[in-house]
Amino acid sequence: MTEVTLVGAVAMALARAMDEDADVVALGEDVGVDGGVFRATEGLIERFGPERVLDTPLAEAMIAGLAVGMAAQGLRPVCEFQFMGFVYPAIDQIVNHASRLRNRTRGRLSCPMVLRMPYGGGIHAPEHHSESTEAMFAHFPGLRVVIPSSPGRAYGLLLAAVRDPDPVVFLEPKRIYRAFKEEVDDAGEALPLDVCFTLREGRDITLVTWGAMTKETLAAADALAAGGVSAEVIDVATIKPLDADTILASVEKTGRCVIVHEAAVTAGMGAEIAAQIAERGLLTLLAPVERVAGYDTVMPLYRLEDHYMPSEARIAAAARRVLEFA
Amino acid sequence: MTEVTLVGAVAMALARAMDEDADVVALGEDVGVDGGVFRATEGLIERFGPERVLDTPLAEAMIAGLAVGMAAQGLRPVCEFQFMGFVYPAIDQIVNHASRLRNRTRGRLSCPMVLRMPYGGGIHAPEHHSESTEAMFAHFPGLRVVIPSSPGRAYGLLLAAVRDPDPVVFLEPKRIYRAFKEEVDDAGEALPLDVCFTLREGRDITLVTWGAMTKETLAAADALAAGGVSAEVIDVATIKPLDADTILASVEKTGRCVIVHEAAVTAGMGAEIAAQIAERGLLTLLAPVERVAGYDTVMPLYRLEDHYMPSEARIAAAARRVLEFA
Amino acid sequence: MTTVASFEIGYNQFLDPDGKAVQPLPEFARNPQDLVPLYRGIVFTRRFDAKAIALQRTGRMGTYPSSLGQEAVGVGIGAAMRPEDVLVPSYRETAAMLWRGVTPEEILLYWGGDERGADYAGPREDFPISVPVGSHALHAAGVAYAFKFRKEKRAAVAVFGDGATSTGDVYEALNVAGAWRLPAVFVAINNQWAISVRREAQTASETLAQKAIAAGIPGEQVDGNDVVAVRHALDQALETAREGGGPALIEAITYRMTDHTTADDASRYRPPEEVSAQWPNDPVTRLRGYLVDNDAWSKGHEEALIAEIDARIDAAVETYEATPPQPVEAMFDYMYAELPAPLARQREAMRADAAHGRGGDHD
Amino acid sequence: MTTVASFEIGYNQFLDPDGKAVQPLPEFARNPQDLVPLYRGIVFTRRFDAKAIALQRTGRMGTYPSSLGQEAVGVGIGAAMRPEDVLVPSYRETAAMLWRGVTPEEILLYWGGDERGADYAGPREDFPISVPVGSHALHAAGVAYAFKFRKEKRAAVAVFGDGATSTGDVYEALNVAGAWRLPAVFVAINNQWAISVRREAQTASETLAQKAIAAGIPGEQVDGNDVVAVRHALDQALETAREGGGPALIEAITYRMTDHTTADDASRYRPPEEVSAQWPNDPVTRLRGYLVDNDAWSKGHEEALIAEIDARIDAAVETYEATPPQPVEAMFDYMYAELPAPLARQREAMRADAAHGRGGDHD
Ligand SMILES: Cc1ncc(C[n+]2csc(CCOP(=O)(O)OP(=O)(O)O)c2C)c(N)n1
Ligand SMILES: Cc1ncc(C[n+]2csc(CCOP(=O)(O)OP(=O)(O)O)c2C)c(N)n1
Ligand SMILES: [Mg+2]
Ligand SMILES: [Mg+2]
Repeated sequence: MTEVTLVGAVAMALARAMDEDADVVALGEDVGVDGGVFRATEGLIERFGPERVLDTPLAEAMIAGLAVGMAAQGLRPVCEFQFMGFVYPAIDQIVNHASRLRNRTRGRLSCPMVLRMPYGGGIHAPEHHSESTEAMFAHFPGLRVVIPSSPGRAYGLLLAAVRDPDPVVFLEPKRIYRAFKEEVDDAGEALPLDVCFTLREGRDITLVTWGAMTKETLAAADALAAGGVSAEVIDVATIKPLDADTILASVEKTGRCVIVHEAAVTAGMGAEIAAQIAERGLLTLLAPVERVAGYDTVMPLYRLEDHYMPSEARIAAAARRVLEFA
Repeated sequence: MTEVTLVGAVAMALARAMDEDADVVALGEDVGVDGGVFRATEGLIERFGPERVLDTPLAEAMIAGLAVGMAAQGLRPVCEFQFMGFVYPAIDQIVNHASRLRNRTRGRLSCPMVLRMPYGGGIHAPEHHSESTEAMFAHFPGLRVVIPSSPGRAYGLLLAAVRDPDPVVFLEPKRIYRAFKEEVDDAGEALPLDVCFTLREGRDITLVTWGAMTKETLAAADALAAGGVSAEVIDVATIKPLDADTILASVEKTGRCVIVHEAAVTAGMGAEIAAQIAERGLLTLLAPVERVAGYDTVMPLYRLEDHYMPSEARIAAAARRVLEFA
Repeated sequence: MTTVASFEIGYNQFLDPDGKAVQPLPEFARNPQDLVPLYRGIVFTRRFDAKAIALQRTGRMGTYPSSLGQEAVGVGIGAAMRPEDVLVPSYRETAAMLWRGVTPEEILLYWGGDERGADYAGPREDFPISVPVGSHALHAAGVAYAFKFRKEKRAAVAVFGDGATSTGDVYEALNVAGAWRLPAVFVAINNQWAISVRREAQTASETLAQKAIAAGIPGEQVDGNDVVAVRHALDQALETAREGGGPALIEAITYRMTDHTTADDASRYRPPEEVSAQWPNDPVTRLRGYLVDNDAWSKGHEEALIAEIDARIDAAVETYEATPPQPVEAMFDYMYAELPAPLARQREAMRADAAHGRGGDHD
Repeated sequence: MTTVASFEIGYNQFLDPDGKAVQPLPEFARNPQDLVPLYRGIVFTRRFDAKAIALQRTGRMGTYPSSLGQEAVGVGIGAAMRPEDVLVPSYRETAAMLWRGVTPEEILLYWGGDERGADYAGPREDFPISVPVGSHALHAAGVAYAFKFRKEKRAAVAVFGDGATSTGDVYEALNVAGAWRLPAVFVAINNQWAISVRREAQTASETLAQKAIAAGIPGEQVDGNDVVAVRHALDQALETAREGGGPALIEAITYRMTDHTTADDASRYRPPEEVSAQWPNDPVTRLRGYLVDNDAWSKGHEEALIAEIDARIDAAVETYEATPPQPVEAMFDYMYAELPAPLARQREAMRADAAHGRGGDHD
C-alpha cells in the first residue's frame, strides 16, 4: 500500500500497465523527461525508454491519429492531451476514426486506446485550461468516458481503461489531482468500468455527480447530515455507457435527486441522467430533479472562477429545495 | 412568391443576405462555380463574384479559422461545411475561438458568422455523410444552433442567422433538401431566432422535434389523429438557446410528451428537453417523457440506414405508450 | 543574407505518352513480359470501374468514385508493396486495393452500403477506405510506428489526393514521420481536381512534392500515368523506409478523367476539351503501346484478357447482388468488443420494433 | 529524373553578439540614435517581465510566460508594424504588445485573471493572446483577407513558436495565405523549446523557415536576438504584403532563457549550462554594445531609462492591484450581444446565490 494523490495514482497505474503489457505505449506533449506538465507520466521514460514513452511534436490531431494507426496494429497507445481545452483538434480523429474503426471493419481492426486528459476548472489556470465537455464525448457513439474521483478509483479505472479493447476517454479532474491522498495497493487490480460507485448510502435524497465535484457533493452531504438529512452520493465514474440502473434504484429509494456537474448545464451529462429518470423513474419521484451545474458561459478567468463552479452551498441549497418540495 | 425547396430557400436567403449587406461573404469547398455539392450556393459566384464567394483549399479548420479573422474585422462570413461529418477538424476553432472571442475581449471583438452544413442521414450517402451531432454544438457556450425544417423557415431563419451579431451554427436537414416545395416570399423578412414553432396545435400529447424528423413526426401526428388523438407538434428550430417555455407550456396543456430526434440518444438534445421538463414541468406530467431517437451506434451504411432513423411507426408507437400510461 | 539550406524537386518518367521509353527502364521492367501483370491490373480496374458506375446508374449500387485515368498510380503502388506492408487508402484507390487482394465483391458490397465490404478476407491489416479527406495519413504514421517499434521490415503507404495536401492532417503526418524517421510512404495523387477546385487553387506551391520539404523528408514527382515510374518511385521509397531510412512523399501526376463521383457533374465546372486533351496521356494505351512495340502483347491477348476480366467481374456482381443484407441488429454488434448494457437494451428495442414493422419505412 | 523546382533558405544578421555590424545597416538604422527606441522597448519588456514574475511568485498574479531573452523579436515586429496593421499574437508576445500600445496595466490584469485585460484601449483591432498553440495563425489569414477584400494597405502579423510550426493550423494558414496572396506575415519564434521538447524533436526540417516552401511562399531565417535583422525582415515582408505581393514566413532564431511559464521547472529537462551558454547572445547587451560603441548611449542614459521604466511599471502594478474584480455576473454579459432568455435566468439565479453567500467558496 502506498499513500498517493490522484495524479500519483495515475502515474502508478500507467507504470503498472506498461509493466504488464509491452504493447502499451504512452505518447503526448512533454510526457517524456518532463514527466507531463502535471507529472502524471513521471518516471515512465526512465523505466520504459523513449520508444514506449513518446514526446510528440505539438499537434493534437496527430497524437490521436497516430494512436489510431498504432492501435490498429495491436499496440495499446495511451495518449495524454495536456489539457482538455487542447483536445479539440483531435475530435475528428476520435469521432470519425477511433470510435468507429471496429464497426467500420466489422471487427477486423479495432482501437484499444486511452485518451487521457486533465479536465475541469478551479486551479486558477489561464484561458482554455478549464474545460469540462465530457458530454460531448459521451454523445459520440463508440466511446467509453471514464472519470475517476479518488486516487483509488484513478488507479483501478485507468488500469481497466488500458486493458479495455476499445477506445476510452479518461478524464482526470485536475482540481483534485493533489487534493488528498489515499492508500492504494499497486497490485494491478482494475475496477469495473460501466458502473457507478455509491460513495455514501442514504435514504432521503440522491446526489449524483462525478470528477472533482464529488468533493463539493460529499461536503454538501455532510452539511445535510448535520441537518438530519441522509443523502446518498453516487459517483457515476463511467459516464458512457451510463449505469442508469444504479441511479434509478437509488432514486426509487429516495424519491429525490440532485445532479451535480461543473460542465455547462445545457446538454450536459446531467441532462441525460435527468432524462432517464423522467423516462424510467418518473413514478418514483417525489420532487423535480434539479441540476446544479456550470452556467452556459465560458469559464471565467480566475478572479471569478470560483463563482462559476458549483459550490457546496449551491448543492446543499438545491438539495433542500428538492427535499422541501411537497 | 416563389415555389422553392428547402435547399432552394437556402440559396435564396444567401443571395438576399449578400445583396443587402456587402460585408457578407460565402466560403467553403466547392461553393463557387459548382454552386456547392447540394447547390445551396448556386448562382452566388456569378452574381457576387469570386471575392465574395470563395472556393477554399480543402481544410475545415482553416475555413472556420479564416472566418474568425474575417468576422473580427467586420465581415460576415457564411461558411459551408460540405457535410457535418467533416466539420470536426473545425471544432477547435469553433469552441475555442468563434464562440468566445466576444467574451474573451469583453466585447471588443466579435464573431458574426454562420457555420452552415447539411446534416442528418437518410440519403443513402457514403460513410461519414450522415452525422447529426447538434447536441455537441448546443453544449458549447456561446453558440446559437439553428435548424430549419421547411423552405420558409430555412429562408427566414438563415436570414436571421446572417444578421445575428454572434456565431450561428446552421444545420440543414439534407434529407428534406428537396422533399417538398413551399411558396416563399423573397422579401428579406427574417424569422425570429430563439423560439420554437408550433407546427400543429393539439390537446392530448406534445411531440417535440426538429429538422428532417418533423416530417416523420407530422406523419405520426396524422396517424394519431386518425385514431382520434390530438397531437401538438413543436419544431424547436433554435435548439440553443432553447425556448423551453413554449415546450413547457405545451406539456402543461397536454401532460404528455415524446421527443424525436435522429441523433444518438445518449446526451442528445432530447435529454436536455426531457431534463427541463423533469425540472420545471414535473407536476404537469401525466406520463413519463419518451425519447424516440437514434441509437448509440454509428449510422449504418445505407442498406440498414432506414432502420436507424426514427420512423413514423416508432414515433406513433411511443406516443401511444405515453398516451396509454395511467 | 547567407544561404543555409537548399532543395530540389525532381520529376521522373520512363514511358512517354506514346509508350516509348525515354530512359532505360528499371530492373523490374527490363523484361517487357514482366510488365504484363501491371497492364492486367490497370485494365481490370478500368473495367471494374465502368461496371461499378453502371451499377450505380441503374440503381443497383450507391455513390461510387471512379478512378478512370489514374489506374496506373494504384497499380504501381500495389505492385511495389509487399503483402506484409499496410495500405491506408482514400476512397479512390480501387486499383491498389484490388492489387492487394481486396476482392471485387468486397468493393461492390462496400459501395453498396454494407460494412462487410470493409472486412477484407485478403489484406487483413490494410485500412478501410478513408472518407474524411487527409485524416488517414496520420494512421499510416501510426502503423509505421508500430512496425518500427517491433523492428519489422514493413512499411505503411498512405494514399490521398491533391486536395488532401491542403489539410493539416497530411502535413502533421509528414512532419511526425520525418521527425521519427518512420517507415511510411505518402503518395499524393495529383489528379488536378478536388471536386470542382483546381490544383492551382489549393496551394501556391509549384509542386505538391515540395510539401515534403516542410517535414524535412524527400519529395519527388512522377508521371502518374506511367506505371513504371510510379512503381519505381515506390520501390525505392519503400525499400528505404523498410530499411530504416525514413519516409518520403511522392506526387503522382495524373488527371481525373470523369466526375468526382457518380453524385457529381463535372461539366458544371470544367470544359470537356480540358478532359479530352488528357486522353493522349492515358495509362492504358501508353502501356499497351509499349508492350505491343516490344512484342509482349497482341490483339489476341487483349481479347482474352477482356473476356477473362469481364467474367470475373460478372461473377462478382452476381455474388454482390445475391448477398442478403446483414440483420438489422448488426449495427450494434461491432460498436464495442462486448455490447454494453444500455446498447443491449437499445438492440432489444430495435428488434422488437422491427418485429412489429416499426423499422425503417422512410422515403 | 529532371529537376522541376529548386529553393533556397537564407539567414540574415546585422549585429553580431558583440554588437558589431557585420554588414551595412538598413536605412532605418543608419543613424544609431534611431535605434534607441528599440533599445528602450527591449529593456522595458525585460523589466516588466521580471516584475510580472515577481508578482506571480508572491501570489499576486497568476501563471505568466516570460519572454526573457527573446525580447528583440517582439520589439522588431512591433517597430515594423504600422498602427493600422493587426497583431495576432500567442502568449509570449509581451514585447510586441507593449510596443503596439497594450498597456502594462492591461497585461497584468489579463494574467491576473481578469478578462478586461484583453479589452485593449490602444490597438482595438489586435487579437487577444492565443493560448491554443498555432490556432491563431488562421485568424491572421482571415484578417488579411478582410484587408485585401477592402483594398486596404494593411497587413496582419501572426506570431507563434517553434512548437506551433508542427500544428496543422499553422500549415493551413501559410497555405491559404499563399494560395490567396494574402497580406499576412507569419513569424515563427524559434526559441529552441516547446516546454520540454527540443526544436529538433518537433520536425526533421533543417530550418523552420522552409515550412514556407510547402505553401509556395517566401521563407527566411533571421537572428532573433538582433533587433535590426528582425525589424528589417519584417519591414520588407510587411511592405510586400501591404502592396499585394503576398505573405511570408520569417523564422526568428532565439532562445527561451527561462522556464516555459511560472508553472514550469526547466531544470527538469535541460542542463543549466545550455542556458548559460546562450547569455553571450543576449539582445540587450548586443544592442547596448552597438549604441555605446557609436556614442548613442551612456551609463547615464541607462540609469535614467531604468528609473523611468521602473516608475512606469510600479504605477502599473499599483493600478492593477487596486482594480476591483468585475461583478460576478460579468461572466454572462459578453457571451452574446444580447443575453438570451435562458442565460438571463441563469444570471439571475447566480446573483441570488451570490446574495445568499452561495457563490464561490472553493479551496
Ligand atoms: C475532411 C473532408 N472535407 C470534405 C470532404 C468532401 N470531399 C470529398 S472528396 C473531396 C475532394 C478531394 O479531393 P482530392 O484530395 O484531390 O482527392 P480526389 O477526389 O481528387 O481523389 C471533398 C471536398 C471530405 N470527404 N472530407
Ligand atoms: C493546441 C495546444 N496544445 C498544447 C498546449 C499546451 N502548451 C502550451 S505552450 C506549449 C509549447 C509551445 O511551444 P512553442 O510553440 O515553441 O512556443 P513557446 O512556448 O516556446 O513560446 C504547449 C505544449 C496548448 N497551449 N495548445
Ligand atoms: Mg484530386
Ligand atoms: Mg518555443
